[in-house]
Amino acid sequence: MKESEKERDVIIETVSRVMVPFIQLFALYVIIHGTGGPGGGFQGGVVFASAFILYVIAFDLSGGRGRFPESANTLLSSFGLYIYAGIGLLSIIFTSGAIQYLNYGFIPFTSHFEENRALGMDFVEMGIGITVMAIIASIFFDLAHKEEKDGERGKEESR
Amino acid sequence: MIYFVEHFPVLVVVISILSAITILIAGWIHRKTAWFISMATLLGQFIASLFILRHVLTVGTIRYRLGGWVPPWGIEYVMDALNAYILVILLFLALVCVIYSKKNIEHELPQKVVSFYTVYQLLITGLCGITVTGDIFNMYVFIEITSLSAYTLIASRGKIALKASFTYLVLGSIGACFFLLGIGFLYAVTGSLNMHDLSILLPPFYKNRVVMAGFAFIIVGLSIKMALFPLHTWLPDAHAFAPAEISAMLSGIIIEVSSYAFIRVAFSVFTVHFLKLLPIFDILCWVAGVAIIAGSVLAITQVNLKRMLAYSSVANMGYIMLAVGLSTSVMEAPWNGLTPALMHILNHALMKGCLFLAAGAFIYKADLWLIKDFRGLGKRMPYTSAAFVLAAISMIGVPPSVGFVSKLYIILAAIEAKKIIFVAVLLLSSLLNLVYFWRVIETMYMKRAEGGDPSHSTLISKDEAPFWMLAPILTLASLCIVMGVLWLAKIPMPILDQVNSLFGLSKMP
Amino acid sequence: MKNIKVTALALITLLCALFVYVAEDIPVFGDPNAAPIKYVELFSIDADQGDGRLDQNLIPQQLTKRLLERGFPPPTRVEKIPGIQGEWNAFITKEEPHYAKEEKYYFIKREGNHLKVYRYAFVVRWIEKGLQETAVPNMVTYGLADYRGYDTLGETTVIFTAGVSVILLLRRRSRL
Amino acid sequence: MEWFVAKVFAKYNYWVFIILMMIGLYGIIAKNNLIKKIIGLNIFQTAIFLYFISLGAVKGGTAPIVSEEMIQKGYVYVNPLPHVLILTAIVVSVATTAVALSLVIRMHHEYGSIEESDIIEKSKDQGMT
Repeated sequence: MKESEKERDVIIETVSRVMVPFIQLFALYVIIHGTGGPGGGFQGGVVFASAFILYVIAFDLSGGRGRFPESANTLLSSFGLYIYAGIGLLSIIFTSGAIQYLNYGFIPFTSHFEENRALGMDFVEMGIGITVMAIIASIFFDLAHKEEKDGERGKEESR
Repeated sequence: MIYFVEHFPVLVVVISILSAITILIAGWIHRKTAWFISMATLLGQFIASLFILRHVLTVGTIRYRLGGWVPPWGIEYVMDALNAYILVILLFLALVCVIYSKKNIEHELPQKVVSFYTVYQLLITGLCGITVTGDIFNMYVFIEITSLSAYTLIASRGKIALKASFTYLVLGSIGACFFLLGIGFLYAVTGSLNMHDLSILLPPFYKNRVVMAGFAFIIVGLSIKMALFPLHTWLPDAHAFAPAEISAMLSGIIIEVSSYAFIRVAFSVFTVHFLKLLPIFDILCWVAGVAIIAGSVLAITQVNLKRMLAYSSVANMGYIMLAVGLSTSVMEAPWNGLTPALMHILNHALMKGCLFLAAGAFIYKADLWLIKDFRGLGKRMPYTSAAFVLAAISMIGVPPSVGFVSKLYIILAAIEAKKIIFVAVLLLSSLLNLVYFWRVIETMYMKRAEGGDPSHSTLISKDEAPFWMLAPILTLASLCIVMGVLWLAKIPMPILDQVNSLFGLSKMP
Repeated sequence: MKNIKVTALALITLLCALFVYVAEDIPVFGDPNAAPIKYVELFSIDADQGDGRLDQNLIPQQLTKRLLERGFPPPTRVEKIPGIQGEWNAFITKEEPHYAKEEKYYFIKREGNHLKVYRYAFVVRWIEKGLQETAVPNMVTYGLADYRGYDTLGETTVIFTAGVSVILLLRRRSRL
Repeated sequence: MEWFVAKVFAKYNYWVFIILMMIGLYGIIAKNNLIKKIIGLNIFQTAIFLYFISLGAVKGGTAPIVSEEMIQKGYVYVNPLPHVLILTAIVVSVATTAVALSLVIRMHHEYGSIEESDIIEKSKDQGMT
């Protein structure tokens, strides 16, 4: 088996094992903090996916795939886009057609108009984050799937 | 107060996105659902587009502000007669192709049905997005959605299609980047991205070099996307080796929507005054003339039917661009302005759609790619062959087919513009059309089946394509004649007149 | 192979020539009054036509006429910029539910004998009013997700398309 | 010297953008290796991003994040719009690269090579069918 032949490096494995949760936490921070400071859904999503990529590089592909199975991947990548497109649609539905698409202010999350806008944007950023995370991870897994050398090309994707 | 119909332009795009996601999830549960969802969505979209067209013609232009922001601050969707007309054509052909694809995709890509329909639905999303938008950067985003899904769908059959798709990807990305750079140049001068806003801000800057360069980059970028002659190199392979319905969509819709984007940028952003300032459209006429001749001549040299049709598409893009090039100098109704160009966009979609779907049916049934293998096909697949012949004579331009009508209108426009050379070009191209289509028809009907023994020809058993493939082909073939009669009776003309008066191309104030 | 290199170099030379030709008119980067960030000039009219009227916050008729000719919305109100002589802001009305009914749109400035009319870039409103209107302090986020939210829906769709494309092209033995 | 500073140095972003774009274009057209072509494409796209971001620059401008403190001090912000546009364009670029790489991987399985001339050579006889 290729995986047993692969040289195991204790330092890299230990460091990445420690790093992965922190990277994911940081990614969540970037997504949630996207409205208040530097950050946003796309950036956070890519950082989150990079945690999977680090895991795959340090350990092996099948292990990484095991942590993020195909079904969850498909579901999450669709779910993020559902949130985005659905939030936009809600403003038409709640006002029964009087207000345009993507007008978050009229979705009654809270009683305050501007707060609604901000909350709508938060949800949208989260949607983008989820989709981007799932898709970048999925692209990486697919590109890295066949041979070991394909993995190198996959790395470019994580930029 | 917003009419509910005014939500339709955005709903057409959003429902398409939601449907693509739903196909992915539902397909994960059961594979058969993919086709039904795609078909139902496209049917809904098509009906919605008809409502939009009726609303635009009766009530007037729809201006839809996304997120409630008034245009220069936010994104705006503008539906006028031009958009609505293109949207109806696009969704009609998409619907026909998806009906056709039921059997064909099960046959060609049995393992990939779900992701195929997801990407197909995303392709429709991108095309609808390009068509309805009124914001130039938004158009870029949707052009990219269209292109990405088109690259994938072309490559889906593997083998040589991969190479074709890669060439298309590289050229298409360069084209899109040029388009983006052009937007950047316009933005640097005006600080705006809305098309209407740009059109009123630009006039003092018409002599500015940045604006001229921006125009050039946008035009070159879109010319790559629509395969205008010297930039057509990606087209033949991409058309030839894609699945049949994707070939039909590519030839009938994707390059036409790019030419729509060209018309939109040239007339809505830069207006007729800018176009008359420089000899842009004279150059365009000459390029288009060369494209017509070169496309037709190259089509004659092909041995592969789909490649031949692909080169014929190059020639037909030449027709459309020639008609666009003549549009500013022709004012006499009924062939004034953009009428011949828009007419040929519809006609070409019908004819090429029918031809590519028929070619796909030959491949589906008998794996026939080369023209020389078509012996006896007229007896073996009589309905498909008949439809093919109907579309082929329409391409040649036999009255009262659609090809005849649009060629007639372009010739009349060329005569009025006093550019007699293009009349000769069109007549020569009709002759070349006759040559390369006659070769196919002759092989199908006149030559005996292999073996050469006349008694064998009677033994060929009828082996017709399945109903779900035959119905779209026959629909398109009959529309080739029906639309020709309708054009001659001038029934759809009010739409085109409205477009012309919108861009200041008709005599009427 | 050599042919391709020659073609590439020829194309590059051509494009370089075009870019050098354009360089003359490219606005200098970093200018705080450039068209994308501040305003774009529309036209200029004679100052004696309406200078006095502008100081009394009235709109000269010629100004409105010229603006309507060009297809711009008519100004409804003029306001002197406090503390500066000879500069005015003009406002237009707009129909946006829940927001202020009028918006700063034109900028008028006296230069010698002429009144120069500018239009504010749309970013000006984003920068000045974004925080009040959306309750989000990050300009890029509210630009991305609210004012131009539809582009971002397209962007998310693009990345989704790429993901499904890679599945279609590479993944084998999948249920998709 | 005056001319040099006014014409060339004041717009050095523009010249860097042109140089990058030309490097990218050369890579796309002249390189035989498909991966190098993709890298050329990325450089090409990056050049355009550089141009857009330069458009958004304002002398002495700070990051476009509003706060009460900054309003009181009267800060100038850089133009946020190019950032918004380029964030979108970067995503597009990533997506294009992903599709291109997967095409190259498929071609590598199919033809055993990622050199364009090899692939053309090997696919010659397939062109007819």
